[in-house]
Amino acid sequence: MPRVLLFGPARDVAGGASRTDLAGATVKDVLADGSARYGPVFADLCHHAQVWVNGEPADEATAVGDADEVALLPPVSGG
Amino acid sequence: MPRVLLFGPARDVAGGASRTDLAGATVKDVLADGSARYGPVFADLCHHAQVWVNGEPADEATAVGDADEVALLPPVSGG
Amino acid sequence: MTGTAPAGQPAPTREPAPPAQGNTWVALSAAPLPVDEIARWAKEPPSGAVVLFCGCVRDHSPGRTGVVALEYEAYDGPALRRMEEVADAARRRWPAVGRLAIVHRVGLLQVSDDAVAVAVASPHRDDAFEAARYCIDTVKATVPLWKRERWTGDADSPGGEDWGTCAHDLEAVEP
Amino acid sequence: MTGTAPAGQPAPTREPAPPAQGNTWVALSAAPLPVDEIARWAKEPPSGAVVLFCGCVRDHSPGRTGVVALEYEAYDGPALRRMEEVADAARRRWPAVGRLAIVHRVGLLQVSDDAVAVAVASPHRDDAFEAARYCIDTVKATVPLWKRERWTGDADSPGGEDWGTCAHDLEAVEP
Repeated sequence: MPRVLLFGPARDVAGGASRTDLAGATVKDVLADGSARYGPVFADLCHHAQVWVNGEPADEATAVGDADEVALLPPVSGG
Repeated sequence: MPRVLLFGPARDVAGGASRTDLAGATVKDVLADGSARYGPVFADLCHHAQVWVNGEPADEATAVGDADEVALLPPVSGG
Repeated sequence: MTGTAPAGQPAPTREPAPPAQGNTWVALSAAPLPVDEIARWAKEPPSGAVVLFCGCVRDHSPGRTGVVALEYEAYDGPALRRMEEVADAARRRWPAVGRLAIVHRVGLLQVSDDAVAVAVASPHRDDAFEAARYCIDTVKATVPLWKRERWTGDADSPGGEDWGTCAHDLEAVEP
Repeated sequence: MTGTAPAGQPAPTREPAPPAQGNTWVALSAAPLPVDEIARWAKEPPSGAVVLFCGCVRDHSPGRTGVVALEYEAYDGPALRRMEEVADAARRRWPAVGRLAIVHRVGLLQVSDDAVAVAVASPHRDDAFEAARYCIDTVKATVPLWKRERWTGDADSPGGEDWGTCAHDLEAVEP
């Protein structure tokens, strides 16, 4: 299962964890697994967040495997 | 006689002095006295320099007396 | 709530030091930013102008008064790479730029602490001002960094803690 | 070739210190500029942005290589008053500006020494960048200050010493 990193507000909708493991062969599947586990607030956040795979912007169709790092990046408020 | 302050390149045309005394009841007279004393290079510089009296911009007609400070300010190259 | 350092990603430097070589200093710092050192490092003999920008923690933010602390977290490795991309993009736009530093703080900050410092040196001030402005604007738009604010209450409103308001989508660095 | 201090005009401070009160620090300094202190002084709790500009001695100038030293002289009292006018004019244009410093060096400087430092703090960076830029541009246009350059020779050209090139008429500070 890909490692999933949760940043900023994304942690709030996943019980406070900054990393988790979610199942799926594509980004879309991984997010669906997260929504099943954490509920509609997580699903809603996914609509506003970007997903990066291994540190680079990705999209829903991007394939992911056990060695991959999927990061959920909500809108930023830095600086 | 008004005190005359010479800044930057203005000193070069007055033998290196940073202050001098020149005679005159107006700025114009003072500059004429300087040109008579220091020669045409001084006269030429006066055409490109500003004259301030007591720290404020003045013009040729400005009256000056013994208590006044006349400053000759060539173009600046500061900063 | 500290930054997450995925495998293979460098964690933020605790005490960032100038690079051993090169004209670019990009770092995340878990310690107070060495602003004096950054400004000094930026200056070299051909440089006639150094512009230093410091973004620091204000005692207020949109809709919140009495802000007392901020906590920044970064997606460390990708954040560093984005900051390097910003530096490279600035050099392409202003080729006369000499030394260039972009250092961002992570972790817990108090009011008046520096959150980010940008320093740009160049022979003339036009380039230094424009490149510094570009760097901070582009860092804010493109670097994966989040900020959590903590504020005190008063008679009319309770204190609290929440993510920064005015969040915006991460953008890419334009080439 | 030191600055001339007419009767009643303050001479340049040897070691400028922050003002005991107020938000504006204007000074001529015969000592190296306390740049770190200027940047620190500028920052206050409501300020989210500090822009520091340092103009420093380059190793070259238009048409001259191998510049090794500069000597600045000011018409001290009027120069200080002009710098204060610049600060006031900046506040009129950017009323949100908090602390604002304009400090210019006089006397003999080596390469990389700071000749002038401007620091502007404000809640948002737009104002800090724009006001800092305005201050340095307007200082250069309006303050009675002259610079003499000293450069070394090489096989092709002799060294020398002369007033800075690119001189321009003093302007007034627009209200």
